[in-house]
Amino acid sequence: MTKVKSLAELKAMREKLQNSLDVREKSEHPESLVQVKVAMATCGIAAGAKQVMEHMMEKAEALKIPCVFTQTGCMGYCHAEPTIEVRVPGRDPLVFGHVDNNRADEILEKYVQNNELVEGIIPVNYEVIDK
Amino acid sequence: MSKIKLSADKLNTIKEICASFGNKSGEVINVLHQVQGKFGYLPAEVQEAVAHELQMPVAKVYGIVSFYSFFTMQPKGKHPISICLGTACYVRGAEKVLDEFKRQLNIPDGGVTPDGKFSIDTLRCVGACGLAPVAMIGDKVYGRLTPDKVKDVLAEYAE
Amino acid sequence: MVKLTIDNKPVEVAEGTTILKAARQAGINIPTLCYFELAGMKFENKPGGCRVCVVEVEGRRNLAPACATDVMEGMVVHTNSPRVINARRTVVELILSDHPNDCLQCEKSGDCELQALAVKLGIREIPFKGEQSTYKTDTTLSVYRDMNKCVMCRRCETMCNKIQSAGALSGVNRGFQAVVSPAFEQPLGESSCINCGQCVQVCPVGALTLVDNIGDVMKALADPKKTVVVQTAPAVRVALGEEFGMEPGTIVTGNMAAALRRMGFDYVFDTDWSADLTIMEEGTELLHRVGKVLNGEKAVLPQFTSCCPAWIAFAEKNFPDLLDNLSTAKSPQQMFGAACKNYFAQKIGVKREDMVVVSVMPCLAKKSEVARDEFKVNGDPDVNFSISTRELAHMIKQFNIDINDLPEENFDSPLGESTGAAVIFGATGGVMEAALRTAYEVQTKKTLPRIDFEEVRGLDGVKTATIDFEGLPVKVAVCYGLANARAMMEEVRGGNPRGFHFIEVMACPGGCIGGAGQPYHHGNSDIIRKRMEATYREDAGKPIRKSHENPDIIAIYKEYYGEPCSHLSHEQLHTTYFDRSKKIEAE
Amino acid sequence: MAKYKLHVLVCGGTGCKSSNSLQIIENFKSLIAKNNLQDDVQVIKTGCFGFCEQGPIVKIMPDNTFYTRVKPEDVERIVNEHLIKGRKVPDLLYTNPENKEHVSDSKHMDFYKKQIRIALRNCGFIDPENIDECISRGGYEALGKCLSEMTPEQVIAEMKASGLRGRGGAGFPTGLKWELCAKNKADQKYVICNADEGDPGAFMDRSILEGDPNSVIEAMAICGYAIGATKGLIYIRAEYPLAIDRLKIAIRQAREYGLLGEDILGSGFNFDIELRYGAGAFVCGEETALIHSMEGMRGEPTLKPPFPAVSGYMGKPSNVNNVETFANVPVIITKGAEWFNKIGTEKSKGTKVFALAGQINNVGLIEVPMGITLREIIYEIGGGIKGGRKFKAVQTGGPSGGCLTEKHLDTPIDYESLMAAGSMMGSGGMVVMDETSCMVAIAKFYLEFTCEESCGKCTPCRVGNKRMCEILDKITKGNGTMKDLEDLRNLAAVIKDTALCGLGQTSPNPVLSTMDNFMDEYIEHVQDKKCRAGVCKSLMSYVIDKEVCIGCGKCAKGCPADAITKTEYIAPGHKLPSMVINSEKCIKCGACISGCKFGAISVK
Repeated sequence: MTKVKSLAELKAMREKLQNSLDVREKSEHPESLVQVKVAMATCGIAAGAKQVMEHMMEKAEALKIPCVFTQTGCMGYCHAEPTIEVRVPGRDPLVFGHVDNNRADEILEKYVQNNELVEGIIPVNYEVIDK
Repeated sequence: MSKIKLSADKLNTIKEICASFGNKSGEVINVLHQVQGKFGYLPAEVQEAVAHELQMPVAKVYGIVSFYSFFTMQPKGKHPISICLGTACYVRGAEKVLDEFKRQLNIPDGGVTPDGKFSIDTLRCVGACGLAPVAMIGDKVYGRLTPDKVKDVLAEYAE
Repeated sequence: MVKLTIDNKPVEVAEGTTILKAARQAGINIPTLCYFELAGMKFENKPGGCRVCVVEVEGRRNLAPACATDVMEGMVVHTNSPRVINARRTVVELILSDHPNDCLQCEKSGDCELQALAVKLGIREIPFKGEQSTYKTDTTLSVYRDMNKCVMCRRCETMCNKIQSAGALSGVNRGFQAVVSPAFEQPLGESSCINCGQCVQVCPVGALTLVDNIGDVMKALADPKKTVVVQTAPAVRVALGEEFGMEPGTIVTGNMAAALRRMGFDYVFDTDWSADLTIMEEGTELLHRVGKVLNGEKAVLPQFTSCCPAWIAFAEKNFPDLLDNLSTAKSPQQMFGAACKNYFAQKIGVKREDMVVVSVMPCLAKKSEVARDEFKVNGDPDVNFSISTRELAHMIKQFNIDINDLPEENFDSPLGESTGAAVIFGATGGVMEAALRTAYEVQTKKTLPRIDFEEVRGLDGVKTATIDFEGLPVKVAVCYGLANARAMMEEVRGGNPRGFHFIEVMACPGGCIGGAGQPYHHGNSDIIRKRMEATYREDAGKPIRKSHENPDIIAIYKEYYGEPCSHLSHEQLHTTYFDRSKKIEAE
Repeated sequence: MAKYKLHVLVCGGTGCKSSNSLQIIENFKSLIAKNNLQDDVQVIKTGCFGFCEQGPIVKIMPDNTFYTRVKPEDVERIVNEHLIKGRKVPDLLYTNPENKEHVSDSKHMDFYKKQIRIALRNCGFIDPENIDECISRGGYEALGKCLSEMTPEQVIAEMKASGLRGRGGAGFPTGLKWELCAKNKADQKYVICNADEGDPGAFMDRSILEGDPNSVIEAMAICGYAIGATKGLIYIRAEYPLAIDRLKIAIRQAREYGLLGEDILGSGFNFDIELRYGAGAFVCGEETALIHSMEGMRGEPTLKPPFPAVSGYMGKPSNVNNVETFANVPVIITKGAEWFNKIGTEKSKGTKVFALAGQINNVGLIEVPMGITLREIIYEIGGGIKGGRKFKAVQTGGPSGGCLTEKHLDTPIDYESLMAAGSMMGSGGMVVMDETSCMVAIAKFYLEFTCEESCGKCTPCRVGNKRMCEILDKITKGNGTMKDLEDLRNLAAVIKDTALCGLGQTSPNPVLSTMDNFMDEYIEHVQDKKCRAGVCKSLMSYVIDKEVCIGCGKCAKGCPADAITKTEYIAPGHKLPSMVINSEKCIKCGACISGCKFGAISVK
């Protein structure tokens, strides 16, 4: 290991390392972040949910949107997979269906950043996922 | 001239350990930790040898050994049983567990079974209070013990 | 200076003074138990453990130990408030609750600091009943231990380790089981103890006492077949009076001789006589060694004195490689025994086995010395029994003799005549000074220009000097306390860089006058100082002050030994030493 | 670097480790590899989560799933369901003891709700054996800030302003302690970390060292910078092998990064740390005793003054703080005294870690703000009394503390209020007792501890505590008198007033506080020869209800003392004669009661 020679170097090192703890750091206070739940049951994975989730994570990072991504079981919208639930602090959660990479970008850029409506919202028929 | 006899092996081990601490008398506690780690206990002749190497009175070495409960002059059993009598364990019935161990093995607290297999000691808090009452056999921790579990625990060590 | 109030008295003392000392300056004596100090002699035991000296300091949450709490500006101290008295009483009651109530039989009775405390506090019952310690008693030839009486003041431990560096005793175990003991709680005799007995001298209670040989002496006195000879050591005469209410430093040589005679000793002789003999032998030995070196031959230097048996035991146990540095001359006690049972017994026609030699010593180690095999002929010891100054006082009291009423009498002849040089053997530096007086004159064949060697006197633990032997600088050192001796030995082991020729070692603080067999000084170093002053006063008053001028010594060489370090004197007056160190051996 | 989507945190603290958590980790790793999830899921062995009662704990992030009492064989289900399919495994989730509901998100667990984690901020969150994880949480930045932006005086001023007080016992202000040591000029000074946690029932220091050793190391270096010391020593119990290991690893890694050693962070400041091992002596928690022990002597306390700040280890100025105190330091430096100052009460700032134990549902380690009430701790965080029994007392401060009762439940906890209530903060042991605990026996339990651990140096502790213990023993055996109670009080007062060190001065607290709060129980033992809790064996007798006993004889077979025999009486409706207990022979072990299926045996 190389020695850390100054506070600045230490801080730079932290920046670099921070990613690895990101997931944990964010889950400490998820209520203040954008929470994205991806349905990752068999049907979701089959429909490409995993790939969409990865894409969305990268996009969020690029847009510098502090997001926390969790995977969840089947939400019951198998017809619309991949489905994701997005909860922006201060707004009601929305569930989007048929999410592909493009729609994922849209959700982040339009809905999350600017609170514009995006296609594909599935009417919510429950209060909270995963209670 | 009075002679104290010790096996060449043991003497060498003691010399090595003392030397690794620079033969400094201020390091005696560290030395005793390591020596006990090797031999399991600290009989008189071992303390004599440590005192000799560190050039300090053997009375002072014994003063230290007899002060700290971690040090012992008695060899322990092959499977030393330590029952925690910390507060958390105590209020959750550790005494009854201790009594049961004593009854099963027919030895007192601090005793060793005649075959040298088990010995019983008590200690204060291993810091596993969530599992109270707790006993340790060797390095293994047994938690949430009750008197009726004792027999089964001992059975694990049947040969 | 710091101003404070103690029991409503304004007191002004130097900064860094303890409450205890400040109170003493104000005439208020706060009781203590564990605290012990030999002022000016670098011995202080201040563990703050007994808690007898607690006092109330206004504004402080709990009581403060006066022995270890420094005064502060504006402090308001109460040494006798109800809270303090209750605490002090309770603490003493607690100590007594684990202490045998056998004061009547206890050797310490009347001299016991705990007993005095109980009296002072008016303890009438002990409210706390419970477990009592049950230690086995243990004895060496000098020291008797009954740890059931131990109050954990740790004075003995401090003495044994810090002052004597004997390392025989340590605090062991903990809690209620805590006690001061040799390693593994083995008998003291199997430890590194050198029987100096200083632990006994400082013990406040009867936990450490001397081995009482009064009974042996009484039996010999009662036996008509025995010729009982007594010798009294130089330091005894300046301390014995204290046991009879005299001022410390009172010289009772004549009264003592009279008392011994009244008690039935057949011959009352003086160890001072053999001290002069010792100077002749030891001084000659030194001159031989120095002479050899001056001639380019090999000889072991420095030479160490060999009068002190605790020191000899210490050297044998700790420095087996340096035993050749010890003078081979026996101690005055043993020279006396040898001369008495050979020369004198023959002279008066008494068979050796019908003669009993008793020594009165300021020392407890002497009790062990008499039992050494080298000092026996066919099992018969040269000195049969050694009793201490305190035992002699007890005997005199048993005989119902008040030495204040006795006339001053002389010692018997021929082993009773002595010089001032022998008298000062009792004080640290005395042997050195006596040896220098003789060695100078023998070596230079000139009369000393001044007889007092002030540079080796006084109560310092270590003193060094260079004496000019007419162009030959003789380097000497004097020390007491075996920790000081240990440092000296290590220096010698390291090549004797300061080039000493002769080193005097005494185990006890201040030399034999502070011996373990002397009346208890209870930490008052003024007592030791006064004994020392008396010693030099006695010396100054003596008509002859150099050993080689003692007519009886001159006579015995002429008549019996020939000359110092002759063949016969080697046989009778010199000895050998043994490696008694502990060796760890691999099997 | 792989970007893990899921983090599986498995507790590797002593408690969970002893219930097989290492095997759990192994199973996770192999199953994750088997399912090809190694790029998505990271398994981390962390320090203690605090919720030891429910261990071994597995926490899955980011969804904060909290699995309790996980067994190695449960891992397969967690991997298949949760990691692969995203479905939580309900029966492994923490169950709320009141409404029996599974709580899927640890944020909703009462146990964690009221906690504020400063000292424990990294425990159960990072891998303590990987300094990178600590650094990514901002570790060593406080040290960097001190070295590059603050003077030692400013560091001390910040510490003083924070109001942090020693977490090991009496609560001496930490900043002031540093200042006293800084003022003394010497060629060498020492920073000493007291990790000789000895209170039976307290294990926060161990947990911090196991879960976040780097914070303590960083704090010691900060202290070294502030007081002018270049050497640090950690005095740690030899009975804490895991903490020792983790410390060694952390020290090694810190040295490799140059965060210990020479010229730290290019500042020219040198500091390094060595370990010293305790050997089982409670009194070594007292700082002078600790120092003597480190010097290779018997751990006997000596009088203060001189304070260690003037003459400590090897006669050099030394600053001794305990683990938890140090663990607070980096946060104070990073977030500022003002931030810290806002937490807590007027005189006691910040948080305190308590080891919650005894007859309480949620045994574990908690960190709460000063000023919280005992009621909140016991009933909200602790989940109430086990088995729904009645609360009787809570013992705080270990052998130096006292027993508090119902009437103290709503007192905000801080150093002063606990002292006023006859107890003390101590190192933070908190043992909850219900009506099955006898308060006289509890007082005796603590006194026995003190007697065993007394160094024996001073009379009040060596003999006084022994006598107190003997009087208590007499009372629990039914031989006590009213005079004994009087003697006990006087003795307790004198010991408090005269003992040499903190151990002795506080040793009567358990007796005094139980006498103050439960005098009726003492009097019952003395006058009625009765122990209402059924603990004091001598005051109990076991009896068989001859009408209920069916005469099966199981009790007689199980009786170790052969005290149970057949009578000639056959109760109506029974076929066999009933059994009877010979009270002379009975050793009151209780074996018969636990063996009787018919409830025929009772204690009177």
